[in-house]
Amino acid sequence: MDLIEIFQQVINGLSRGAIYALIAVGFAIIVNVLKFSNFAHGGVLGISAYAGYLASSQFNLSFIPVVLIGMVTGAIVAVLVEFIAFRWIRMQKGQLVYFFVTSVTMLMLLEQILVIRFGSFFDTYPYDLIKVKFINIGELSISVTYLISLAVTIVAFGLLIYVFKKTKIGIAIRAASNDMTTTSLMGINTGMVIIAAFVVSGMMGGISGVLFGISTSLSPQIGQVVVKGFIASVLGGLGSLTGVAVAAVALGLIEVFLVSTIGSGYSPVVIFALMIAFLLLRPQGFAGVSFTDKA
Amino acid sequence: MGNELLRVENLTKRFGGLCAVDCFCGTLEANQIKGIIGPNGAGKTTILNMISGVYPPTTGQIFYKDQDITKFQPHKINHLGIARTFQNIRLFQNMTVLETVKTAYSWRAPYSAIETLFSSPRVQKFEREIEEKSMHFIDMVNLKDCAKSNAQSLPYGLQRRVEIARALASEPTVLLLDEPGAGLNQTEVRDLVELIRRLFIDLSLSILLIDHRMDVIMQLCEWIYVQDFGECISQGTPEQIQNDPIVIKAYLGEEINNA
Amino acid sequence: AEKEPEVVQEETETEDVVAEKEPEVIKIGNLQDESGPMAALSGAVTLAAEMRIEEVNAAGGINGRMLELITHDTRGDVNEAINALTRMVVQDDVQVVLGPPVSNIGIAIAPISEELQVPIVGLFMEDRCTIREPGTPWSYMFLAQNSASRQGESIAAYAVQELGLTKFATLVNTANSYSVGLAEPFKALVRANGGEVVAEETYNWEDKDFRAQLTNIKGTDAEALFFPGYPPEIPLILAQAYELGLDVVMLGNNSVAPTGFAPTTDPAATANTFYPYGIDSSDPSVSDWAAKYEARWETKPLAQSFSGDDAIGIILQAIEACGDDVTSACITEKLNTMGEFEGLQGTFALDPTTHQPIGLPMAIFTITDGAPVFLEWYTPDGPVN
Amino acid sequence: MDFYIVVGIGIAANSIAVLGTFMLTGMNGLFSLGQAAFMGLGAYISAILVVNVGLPFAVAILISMLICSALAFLVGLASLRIRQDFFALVTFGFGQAVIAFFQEYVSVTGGALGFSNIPNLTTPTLAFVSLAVGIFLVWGFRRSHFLRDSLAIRSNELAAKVAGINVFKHKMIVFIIAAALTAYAGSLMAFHTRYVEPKMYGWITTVTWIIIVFFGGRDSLTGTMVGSILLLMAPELLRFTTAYRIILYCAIILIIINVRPKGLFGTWELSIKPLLRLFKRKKQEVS
Amino acid sequence: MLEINHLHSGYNKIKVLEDINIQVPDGKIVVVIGRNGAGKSTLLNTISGLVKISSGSIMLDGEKLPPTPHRIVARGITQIPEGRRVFPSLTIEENLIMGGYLATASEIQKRTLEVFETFPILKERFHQQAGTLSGGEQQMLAMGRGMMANPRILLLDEPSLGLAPLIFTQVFELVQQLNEERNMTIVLVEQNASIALNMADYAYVLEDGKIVIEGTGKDLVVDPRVKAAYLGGVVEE
Ligand SMILES: Nc1ncnc2c1ncn2[C@@H]1O[C@H](COP(=O)(O)OP(=O)(O)OP(=O)(O)O)[C@@H](O)[C@H]1O
Ligand SMILES: Nc1ncnc2c1ncn2[C@@H]1O[C@H](COP(=O)(O)OP(=O)(O)OP(=O)(O)O)[C@@H](O)[C@H]1O
Ligand SMILES: [Mg+2]
Ligand SMILES: [Mg+2]
Repeated sequence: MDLIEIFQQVINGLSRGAIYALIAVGFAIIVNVLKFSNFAHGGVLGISAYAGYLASSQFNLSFIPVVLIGMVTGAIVAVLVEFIAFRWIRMQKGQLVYFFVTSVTMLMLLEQILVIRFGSFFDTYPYDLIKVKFINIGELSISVTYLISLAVTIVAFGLLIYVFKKTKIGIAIRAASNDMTTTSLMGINTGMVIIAAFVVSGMMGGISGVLFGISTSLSPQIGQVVVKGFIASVLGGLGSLTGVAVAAVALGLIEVFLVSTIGSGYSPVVIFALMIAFLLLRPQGFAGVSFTDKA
Repeated sequence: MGNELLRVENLTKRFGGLCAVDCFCGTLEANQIKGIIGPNGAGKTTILNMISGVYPPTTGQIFYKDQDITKFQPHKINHLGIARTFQNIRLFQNMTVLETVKTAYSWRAPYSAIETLFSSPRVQKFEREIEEKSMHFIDMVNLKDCAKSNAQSLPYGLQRRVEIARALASEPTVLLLDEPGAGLNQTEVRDLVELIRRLFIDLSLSILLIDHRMDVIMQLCEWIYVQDFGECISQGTPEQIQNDPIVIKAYLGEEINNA
Repeated sequence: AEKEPEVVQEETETEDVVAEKEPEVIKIGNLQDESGPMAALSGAVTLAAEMRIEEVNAAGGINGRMLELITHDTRGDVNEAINALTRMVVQDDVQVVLGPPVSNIGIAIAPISEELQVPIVGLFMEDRCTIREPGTPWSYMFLAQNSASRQGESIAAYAVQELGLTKFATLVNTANSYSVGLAEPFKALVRANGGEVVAEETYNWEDKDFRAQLTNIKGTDAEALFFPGYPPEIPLILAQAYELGLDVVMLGNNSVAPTGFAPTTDPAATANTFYPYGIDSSDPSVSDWAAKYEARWETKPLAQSFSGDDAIGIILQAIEACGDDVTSACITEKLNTMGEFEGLQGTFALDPTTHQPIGLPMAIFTITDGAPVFLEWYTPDGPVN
Repeated sequence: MDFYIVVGIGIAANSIAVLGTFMLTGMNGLFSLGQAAFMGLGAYISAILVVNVGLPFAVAILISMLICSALAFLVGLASLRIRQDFFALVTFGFGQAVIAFFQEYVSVTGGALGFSNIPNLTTPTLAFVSLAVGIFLVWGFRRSHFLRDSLAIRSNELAAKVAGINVFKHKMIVFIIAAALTAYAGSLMAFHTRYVEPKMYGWITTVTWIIIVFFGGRDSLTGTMVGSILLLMAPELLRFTTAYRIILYCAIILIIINVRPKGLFGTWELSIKPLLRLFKRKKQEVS
Repeated sequence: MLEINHLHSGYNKIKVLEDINIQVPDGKIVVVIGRNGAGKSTLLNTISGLVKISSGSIMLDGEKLPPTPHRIVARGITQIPEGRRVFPSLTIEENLIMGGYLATASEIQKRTLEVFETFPILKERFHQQAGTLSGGEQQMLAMGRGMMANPRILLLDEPSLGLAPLIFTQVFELVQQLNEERNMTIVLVEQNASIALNMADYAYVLEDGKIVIEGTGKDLVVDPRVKAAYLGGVVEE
């Protein structure tokens, strides 16, 4: 491999990582806040991706409105998911694990809705939605959608970290994740707070859906990419969005590295081995914050 | 000393920059009740946590019957004969009091997982056996009426007693109690003191006790360690402690002592 | 482009309406992936079959009997496919089954068809679906289009012989039996013709980012890239190769046709692309059929629509030949001795030792300015005239 | 063969895998997202041993169960000591790795094209008796202290440790039993469908089992088994709704879990005692 | 004025409170004592809206209280719950902000300083996660968090739980101070009956979900029934 090729692969890895990070953050919001892996996020992502597709192909909207439509759709779908799959269980004080179960069911359901509406075939965003698709620097090529993803990720991170650390509503969301009852004793409307969390996560899901859709193609199974978010959010460590982002980018780089060296075939085996090694060495995840339950 | 059960040497625990326990040394002899007192955050619970294996100490060693148990896992320490209760009650969800107490017997089961799969008769025999024993301890802490009710929906004061029953069911030699008196009124505290004394005599236990209720500590303990900011600032008999000006200043305050 | 094969005219077949002896309908099973990942391809087959059956029924049915298509979903899952097939035969009493364009299901149901003794005509392109062991076919399994190996070999032969290429790279979805099934014969033929496979890259089912593999290929001296796969991946591979400046001949499979030059890909990205296809879409009879299909279903036909029409056509021809004796046994026998069949893909017969079409060439296409251009009919042995 | 029996065999075999998930995820709250990989391993190993090596069916099943137990032990060693969500991740990675292995080791497994020509050895009797035995085994397990330990660990791991329960060992035992059960189910399935392919064993398959367990009731063996039969049959029963059947299937699950957040059966367990009592009382009434 | 009339409440099928009548005049300290399981916490939880009223009513200034906890808080009733219930993964600072959720930013700042003055240990540990605090420190935080709301009516459920003697006295001084300086109405549930009754304007004794004795604090301290059951009977020594 010559140097150019290595550089190109690094760019490829970072690009992949950028998209993963975007997906992972939306996923991790609910993980961190409500303490369960919300696989329905994949469904939110999928529906928004198709909404953006319809907006761009049927109504010829341009990039920014399409992204906005994706965000709004994401938020709406996420809130709907909350209503359908989580609200009742929460009100009846069901166990956390049920959220996981209903969320996966929701993912399947949303996926099937897409299968019925769009067939299992695939669609692509109009070619000219983004005028410049990629940039060449010398022999290197960088995809513009990935650059946008990277930028959006960074901005979203800044915003989210600010919201969760500094604003009352952000802290309230985290408080609710600890103890709903006590949170309501603080005068906080927990129902609204949870919805707020889903709105934020849904918006992130919407953006990632549209960007992922633009940079690839759409199929009803698009939402399954949420497993990358799952991997990154666990590896990232609980309670840290930064850790999640780092983990997502690392995952992208490692995948590309493995594909370019040993090929895609056995790379899940190596990733499995790396995962174990990493967790044994750093049980607190990338972020390093570990919340110990005091006895 | 011949009948020394538990000995800790230079036990230290740091959390980041905070030194929660600094070089604590102490012993517990067979058939003895000792207490640890000290202001909030002085490191009392942390000492219990280290003895029971919940936290590994930063430095220092713990000996039980002259065996170094510093690095042992909590369940191993329990098997050796050291049981504890929690300051922040930790009961199991959706379990009755009886079932909660029974968990302490699990590790004594004489059969393996394979046998249970094939419903070996020993399984039910053992179950009946421990049911009887568990009821005995539940009775001891006066919870017989609640044996079949959900442990977590009991009132706070009774939940503490479930914790004690569970610890007793481990049939320990050493019992570590973390604030058993919290949330009890004066009458109930009196009952508690009697209960602990009875346990102490009937089961010939050695007890290490943490509490902020001076009536509990002073009536029960032969010897008291006083912790402040992680350091052991004083130790002695109840009389000595009650009159130690350092302790009065750091912990007891004038009024309480005079009352 | 020349007009090569003739297309069957359905209307003429169903002229002879027999007096109604027993108006019992003939049930044809349709085993398809309706809700799984291959639903689009399976759906195309179903649509083609339904359209054909509507027409036949409108014209009075076969030998005076109406036809009914009984569709059951496999969800792309083998166990469900077996359940569904059993259900069709045992409960719904179908005499013949139209199979899915999914090889894994085909391989799985081959022994079951033997047990149930029901003929299945399908689009499962893997040899193992129809060939039990070399020389012996599965008695009840029939393929209605060129096999994967024939398709792979045809494009390989074309690339070697017509384009004069010698150094190849492959990009294969190792999770996809179809992709794997095309790649192996491709590589074998290339090597047999003195060519070289200089890079063998792979990807997995969910992959949508092929830059790592393409960058690797760029680092070799490959002159052409063969990338057999399912439709969703194809525009991505083309676009990403273009982005990375991978300037080689791109060789596809029959999934390229309805997708690769979609208006969503930069025309520049599709230049220098060649792919085999079952039909010559520029042929008027084919394009007429395509227009009819589009008018009926409001969607463009896929490769599977054309071959699906042929598959149902073969079934109907066999049923017709059975006359009053529409039973599994008779249909199987007629399929075995079918003789010539005129379909959208051309005129072909089924080889009794393989149960696959014989003498069916592949249409080689290229893409010019984003539009498909028919080049010539080709077989692994060379061009057809 | 009778259609219902064909479907029934599949349900019985899959229900055995659900039993494994019931122990692991239902009772113990351990989310293995790679459980289907054990089914795959059981299926492939036993099939290869019978078809390629020529071992007897029973021996092949036994070997595949042993190998799966050993693998579960290794995976558990690496993942059961650390935080719970890591277990989900590591098992997920394990599942992906196993599938990759099936896909890539073409010379033995047949790769993406799958492994075929497996003889039809799973008779209806074998399948149904196996399920009955499986239920009996798990039932026995639940009548011992293991049920209590599971609940205790699930709700407060630290308190369970301090009460003397060897949490790691407990989880390991459960994980190994679940893996062995699932492997057995895989063998039965393989010799029923007579064809195996890597795709069958992805995380979605695992998740369907998890859904079944929670649908029926994680705290009720009866519920899980009833749920298992209902939900595994549902796709067949809902066939008349054609394309909408998966949507309906999901909707049913969501409705049930919303309305009964402890699962269909909650903690209710079928037991013979009340039946016996009923019987006795009747006798008395008669006499 | 908070009035509780003929209140019945409980959990699902379990009835806990029966026919409770309590009056809490503005600016007064009302104490509720009773054994473990008498229903004291249930009473406070019913006022806060956590436990559903099955019959009877709770009126604030002659108006019925809203049905949801957060709206009750908005009416000026804050509970400091039993067993601390701090938010374990939030820092001390964030816990306090949550306490003052309905207040403005500047008020939060002001009150935070007040809390720090009262409990200096909390200031030292500003950024420590509340879950890792010691039991007593958590209790102080819970107290501080309640102060942040600066409510009209403060419901205290065993505020002395797990506090060292020095802090213990301090907390009761604080309660009195809040009552006197801010004219805060206090409903106090406490096991240390003697101290509680001594500062009470009015007190109720709860037994098995029913009020069995009521009267001014001074009356109850000397009531022999109360003495026997709650004050340890004959004082030893
Ligand atoms: N996991 C932890 N991380 C950080 N700090 C901790 C942790 N556990 C305890 N601490 C700190 O260590 C100190 C000692 O805590 P400990 O619980 O031992 O106090 P204590 O003497 O039991 O007090 P109390 O009487 O209030 O229960 C406290 O200041 C506490 O904040
Ligand atoms: N969540 C619950 N579900 C069912 N019953 C409950 C629940 N919480 C409390 N109870 C029952 O209500 C009764 C009153 O309990 P409560 O907690 O109000 O007592 P308390 O007076 O506060 O006791 P303590 O002094 O121990 O705190 C008890 O019998 C208890 O078992
Ligand atoms: Mg403590
Ligand atoms: Mg209480």
